[in-house]
Amino acid sequence: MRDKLTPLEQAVASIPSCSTVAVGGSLLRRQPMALVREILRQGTDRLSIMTWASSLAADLLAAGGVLRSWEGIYVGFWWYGLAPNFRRAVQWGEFTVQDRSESYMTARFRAAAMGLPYLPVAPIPGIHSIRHGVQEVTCPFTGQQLHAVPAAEPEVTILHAYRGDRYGNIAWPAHRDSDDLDLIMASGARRLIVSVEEIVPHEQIAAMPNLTYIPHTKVDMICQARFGAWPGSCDTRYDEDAEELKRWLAAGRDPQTFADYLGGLLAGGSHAQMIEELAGAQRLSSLEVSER
Amino acid sequence: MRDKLTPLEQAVASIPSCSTVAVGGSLLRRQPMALVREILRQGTDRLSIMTWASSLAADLLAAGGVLRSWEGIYVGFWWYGLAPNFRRAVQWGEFTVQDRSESYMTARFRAAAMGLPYLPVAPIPGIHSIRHGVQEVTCPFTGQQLHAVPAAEPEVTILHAYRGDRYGNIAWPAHRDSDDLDLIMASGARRLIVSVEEIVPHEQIAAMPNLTYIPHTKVDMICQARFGAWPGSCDTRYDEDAEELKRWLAAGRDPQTFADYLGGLLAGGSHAQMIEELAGAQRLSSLEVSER
Amino acid sequence: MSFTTNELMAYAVSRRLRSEDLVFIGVGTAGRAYTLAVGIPLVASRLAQLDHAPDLDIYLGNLLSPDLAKMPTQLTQDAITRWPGAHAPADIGNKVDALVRGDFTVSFESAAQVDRWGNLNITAIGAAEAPDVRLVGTLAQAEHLAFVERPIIVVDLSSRTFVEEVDVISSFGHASTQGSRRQLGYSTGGPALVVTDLCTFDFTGQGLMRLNSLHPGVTVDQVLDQMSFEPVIPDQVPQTPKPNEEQIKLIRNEIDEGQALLRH
Amino acid sequence: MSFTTNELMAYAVSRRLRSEDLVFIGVGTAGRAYTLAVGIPLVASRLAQLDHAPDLDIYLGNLLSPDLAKMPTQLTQDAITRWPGAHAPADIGNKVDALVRGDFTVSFESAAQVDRWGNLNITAIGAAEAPDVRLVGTLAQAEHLAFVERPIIVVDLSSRTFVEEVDVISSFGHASTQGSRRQLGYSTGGPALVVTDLCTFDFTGQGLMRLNSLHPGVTVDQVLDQMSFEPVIPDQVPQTPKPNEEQIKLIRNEIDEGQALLRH
Repeated sequence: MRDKLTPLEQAVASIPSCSTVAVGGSLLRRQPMALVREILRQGTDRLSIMTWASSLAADLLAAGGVLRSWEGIYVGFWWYGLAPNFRRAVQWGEFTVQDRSESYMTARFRAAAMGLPYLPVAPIPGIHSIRHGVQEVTCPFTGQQLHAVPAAEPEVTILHAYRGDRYGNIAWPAHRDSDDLDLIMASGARRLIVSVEEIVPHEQIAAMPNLTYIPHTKVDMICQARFGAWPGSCDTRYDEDAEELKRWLAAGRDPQTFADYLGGLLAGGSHAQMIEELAGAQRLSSLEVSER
Repeated sequence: MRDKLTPLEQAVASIPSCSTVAVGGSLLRRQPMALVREILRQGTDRLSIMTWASSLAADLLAAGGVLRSWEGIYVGFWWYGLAPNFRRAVQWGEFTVQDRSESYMTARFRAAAMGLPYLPVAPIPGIHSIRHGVQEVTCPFTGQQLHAVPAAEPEVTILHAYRGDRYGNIAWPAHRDSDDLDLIMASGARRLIVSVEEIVPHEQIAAMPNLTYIPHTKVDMICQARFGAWPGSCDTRYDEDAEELKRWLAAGRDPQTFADYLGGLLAGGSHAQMIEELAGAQRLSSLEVSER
Repeated sequence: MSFTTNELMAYAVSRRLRSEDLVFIGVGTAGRAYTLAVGIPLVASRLAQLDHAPDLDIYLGNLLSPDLAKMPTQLTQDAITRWPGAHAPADIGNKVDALVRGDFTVSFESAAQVDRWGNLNITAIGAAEAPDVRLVGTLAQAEHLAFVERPIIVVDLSSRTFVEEVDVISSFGHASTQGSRRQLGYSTGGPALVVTDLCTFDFTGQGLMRLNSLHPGVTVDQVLDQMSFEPVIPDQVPQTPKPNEEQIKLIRNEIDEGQALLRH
Repeated sequence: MSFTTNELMAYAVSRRLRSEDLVFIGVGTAGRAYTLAVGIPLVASRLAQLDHAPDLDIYLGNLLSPDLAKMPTQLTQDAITRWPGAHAPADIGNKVDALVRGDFTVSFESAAQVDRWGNLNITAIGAAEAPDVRLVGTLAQAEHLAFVERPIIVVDLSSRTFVEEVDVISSFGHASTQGSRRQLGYSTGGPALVVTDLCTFDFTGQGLMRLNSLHPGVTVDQVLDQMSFEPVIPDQVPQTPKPNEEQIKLIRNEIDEGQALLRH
């Protein structure tokens, strides 16, 4: 095991412009927002992103104008409505969109995790989202016609997680919300950057190895980022920040207003400093929940 | 949720002769021995079995003369040597053998779990075990040549597990030995019978839903069978019974001697009675280990 | 005893639910959309459990059999995380497999557009690329309409929603200009029922939307006023069955005591 | 300082291990087979960690990075269950994926038969159907020889084991009568090293087993006496490097204090 603890800024600096980045989390939960904000600070540009159900991450990257394409199953704000910046950017044709339904998107990441160039999927004929790079294949045993999707091959995968050791072993709590694809995204990642709420001693990980869902062998860099999913939630740690989301959505009605809002978000200069200021203003403690 | 708690005898009576049965567990751990012994008591015959790394289960079914075929990655007694009855039966040509390597066998069960008729696998050319029903397929994206295996379609799947509620929700301890394929076998099962060490109230399951690895929706019958993997082990519950395994192996040197040994094993008339007798003789308590 | 339209809708759904069903409920958006996507399905499922389908099973998000007797009054992230339930697999791939294998018998669907064949659009209004309005994407709705036995669409009737032909087919109904379900290779499924605030629809053998029942006091003309196409209208259109007093009390006093589910 | 053959074998292996390696170790059978399949690989890996490869990683059974400083003296099921480690995925499919993706750089192999090309047989002696001796099957050894960068075979030299041609090819070496690795479509890998109780072998560019070193005091003739085929023998065969005093002490006093690993 090697020490992979890396400052957030250095980890993000390793993501080249023009690369394809898989972005973890689902809906408002565990979006890697500290990493995404740092991408915007550093001006990494022309990214192609792949997501499961995205919200804040896709919307902020769209607002920053750094997207070349998006592929995924959903971008929206769940309870809170549509994703204002993402929606506008798509309507203005600022980047290309590859819609995928859940089984096809899962198969893309599973193929990568299984070391295969493609996976067959049970076909869903006649829908819009199969127009993007789906091939027909035939089962050699039954003759059944199936669809095939290629393995997802993002150059970089970014996830936010609960806790990990400095070697990059990432563990979940025994009770959690598992409605996402982070595990499979990690398994198939080529280069994996994970931010975590907390760095814990290796002994704590080693005492319960079944809770490690991402092994250090898959992780290239692990970064500490307390409240790294803010203003989204990190289940068992904190709920989403409803007040901040409403500010976000209100600002999102107009591009210039959101640009100002985004400027404010990125001010501070670093994630650590931003969280320190918010914590100082007591804005974060009310969001915290206790682990079971 | 329906009540699926079923007497072991009734569950085994639902397994027809001539059927294909997937048998869970790996090496000496969590082999469904209570179910297997009851199969022999009831005289269910001409079974085709599919296993991961099997030991006691495959050896006992071979000794009972009820096998038509075996497909799997391994049959042996791990630390303790080869499987005497299985080995002799294969040498005598009593049933057919389909050797599989781990990736091909995994793909068979995964295809079933994913609802697909086949899965591609990274090819391992030139080896003996790919002679059995492997087809060539081409990746429609890269042109890469791959192998394909058909989905596993056992009529019945039998597993032994730690604990479950009467609806059939099967949970593992948070710390366990996970070196097996039970989870995937269960996901792809058509008809699933699970014996468990302990029936617990649903509330206990519901408090930690992430620990349920087999949901009640996949389970047809759940049976209570304390020491149901004996003389094998059930990790976090009890170790393998080394003394008994040595008796088994000694008896296995000669078919008639083993027939007598097997008769003794099946005497008692039921699993519950057998375990009661063994427990009365204090033979089981020394094997017990504590859950972490 | 009087009842609200939401209560009638929930009852109309619950009557279609059976004890052996495994029902998928998604995690919809806010306000009225939440009532349609989550509130009515949850109330209907719980009512079915208490009324005639005791073993009915629900899958919500990635949680199987959440305890509906302990339904959180507000679905914050933490309330969802802590909701007791039978099973929450390690990742969502497991649920996707269950869907594709055909384990689910009922699912609930919302959409911005529904057409006469039951095609659904949650992707975009206008062209899919550079559309007039970008919506959310696809999710697993396409899988629902492909692999679930009896998907139920729950939407309010409106001529903007009930359109001649959806702009983008996110999820395939009974037919499209490309052909019928069978011609395209579907073997089963397709939307079974549409429950709206004015009436319910089912589909003909040819896959055309057909008026199935009118809510009390609603006329056929009122329905047609709120649609951009004309559904099949039988000679006799029955009234949507009304919940009885006991069922209404169950909804108000036990199932949705905090009015979180049918508020909007 | 004197050393045992097992210690020499473990040292010979450890010299080939690098700090960046991810090493797969199986869960072999009893007695001598255990020493060869588990004992020597574990001692070699730990020695490499302590000597020159501090970051070396091990995967044993379904446990990543078991803490070798807390090695159980007896590997009962419960000792394995409780062995602290970095990661134990939910099922073994995860390990299979890692294998096929090429994540492992070193693996250890035992076999009943090894031939001049490094083909391995753990399936059966004689015909595969109705054989003279049925062995254990296949396990993941076929995947090791297909996808691992540098598989290391650890077996005792014996003419029954080192045969002209294996009866059953459980795992593919560098060639067979069907053709070479490249002709069959393998892109990389194949056995890198064979460590025995008398000598070590590597393989030529053509994939033929070649004598690589002789253990102290062993002659070429003694080696040939224990083989049913003649390996490639270079003009100069070096002696297998001996462990130094510090390394021997590490093995005896720290790594295998209880003599559980190199007992047989």
